[in-house]
Amino acid sequence: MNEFEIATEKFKGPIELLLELIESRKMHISDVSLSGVADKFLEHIEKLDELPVSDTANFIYVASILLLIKSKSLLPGLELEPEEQASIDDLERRLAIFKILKGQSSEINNLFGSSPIYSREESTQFNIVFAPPDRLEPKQVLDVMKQLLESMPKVEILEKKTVQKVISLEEMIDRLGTRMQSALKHSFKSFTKLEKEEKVTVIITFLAMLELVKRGVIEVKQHTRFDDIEMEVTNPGTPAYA
Amino acid sequence: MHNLRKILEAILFYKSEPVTIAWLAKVTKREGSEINEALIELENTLAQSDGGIILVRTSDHVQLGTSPDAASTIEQITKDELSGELGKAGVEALSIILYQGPISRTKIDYIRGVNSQFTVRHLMVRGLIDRIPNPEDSRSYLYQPTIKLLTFMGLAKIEDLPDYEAIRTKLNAISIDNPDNN
Amino acid sequence: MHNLRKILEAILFYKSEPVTIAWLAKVTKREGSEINEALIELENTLAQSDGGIILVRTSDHVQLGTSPDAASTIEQITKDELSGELGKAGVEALSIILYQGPISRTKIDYIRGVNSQFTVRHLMVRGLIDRIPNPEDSRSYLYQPTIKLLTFMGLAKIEDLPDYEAIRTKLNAISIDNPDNN
Repeated sequence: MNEFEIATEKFKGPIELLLELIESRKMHISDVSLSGVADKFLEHIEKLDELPVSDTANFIYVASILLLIKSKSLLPGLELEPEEQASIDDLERRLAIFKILKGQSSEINNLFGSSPIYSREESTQFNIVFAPPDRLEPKQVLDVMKQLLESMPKVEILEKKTVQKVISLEEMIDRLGTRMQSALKHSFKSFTKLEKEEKVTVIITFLAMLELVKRGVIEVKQHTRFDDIEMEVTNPGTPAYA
Repeated sequence: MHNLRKILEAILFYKSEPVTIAWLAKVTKREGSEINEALIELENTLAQSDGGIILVRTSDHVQLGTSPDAASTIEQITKDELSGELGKAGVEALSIILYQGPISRTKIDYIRGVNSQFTVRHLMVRGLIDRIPNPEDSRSYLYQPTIKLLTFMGLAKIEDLPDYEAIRTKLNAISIDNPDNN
Repeated sequence: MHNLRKILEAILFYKSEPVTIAWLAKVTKREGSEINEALIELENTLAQSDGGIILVRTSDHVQLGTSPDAASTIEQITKDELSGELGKAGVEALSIILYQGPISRTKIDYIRGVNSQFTVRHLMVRGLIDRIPNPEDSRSYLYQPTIKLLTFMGLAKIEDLPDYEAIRTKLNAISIDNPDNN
């Protein structure tokens, strides 16, 4: 993906991507379908190397909600905070809105330019009278020009601001796996603390953990609902996952 | 009253660009409400005579244009060209602005899940949308379709969009319990 | 037949100059006699609706025009257009043209972030700018300040504008990466 493509938004946004994943499975928007496509969604993010910073945040945000949904389905003991539930509802609502509007897009595209209403042709004959405003000072023109230059959007097109990908998913799975081998028990909180508490890291850590749970490499325990989540290697003899 | 309808038609013919109701009120020295009434009258007269000229309206602008029925003929004699494709992002943003406008960029971003700064700016530069101050937040704007956009789509008014009311009702039903997403 | 009346009205509305019956026959692929009949029909419809638009005929040319009843209002509008302030849009477009002219409208639009079609036209009508053919695109124009404007502003030459070189360099650096491709 080159810079120009980023600038012109040729990639799919997180909502669109998510909707497509759900629809490709012929499912409705629900916790179940969202949980089901979480892995695919995260896989897709992994492939996006260079995104504008602002959009990365959007992807990560959606990813974090998917993780919530998925963890809820994997860890039945996990009770969601009201805000967490609200953000899940919100995501479902965004998907529903996007689905409706996206559905209209093709109609709009078809209408555009198909049988336009024309304004009157611009006359080539100008009856020109020199009619200046009361005053126009060079200084005024300069100020306006400076302001215009100032308000030009700071071109993200040219700056190759990409996410500093805090840590890649694969790396994290590796590291988690290795760590599980050396220390039998590891709490999620302490683990993420070790890895610098950046939001992205926490999410990706969590994701990686769930991935490992899925693959049966580790087992996750949460004693009470506000407790740390404990991770344990199910089979200490298993070589580090690579 | 009839006379005002006549004067307005002449002015709109003469100006041949979108003008505001407020401007029409000023140049005719009438009230905005009178202008609105006379414009409805004009709209009806034009519809009745089923001629080649129609009235195109947005919430605040009005203009005369050719009937979409004549589009293929005019296309042969015009040098104007519809500039360029809209692109995927452009269509998406337009769809949101058409069915949900006037709408803030924050909300467009929220629905699309991506930053729409460049897309929105590009649509503005092409004159397909314009912006008005956001009554709820003086630092931001609300974006809405222009007459130019409607005319490109062959629509005399926004309500002529396919399924306009149905879609708006559906969308309102979804966002109704969602106060904090603007 | 009715349909031809409609098409002719649209064509005449669109064209801002008188056209011949023969030309109308050619673009509608009809006989001159049919055109004549439809024009009579159009004339009647316009008279019936008693609106602001009338059909004006000379021996072999035909054109739409505004009703004499609106003449004084339109005259006033024309006068108003030529006096008064330029408005924010006008000053912005003019500043860009002063510093960067000859410049295409696309680039003016791009720098301002909004469409300047009507603003630029207004500046031309007031004699503040004029246009030359765009050497890179025969369908478009480049806009530049008029000598009269420079004199009015007390500038002997364009380079006397404050920070002329510095601003120009900055403006030159702004390139429009195929904005229609979005």
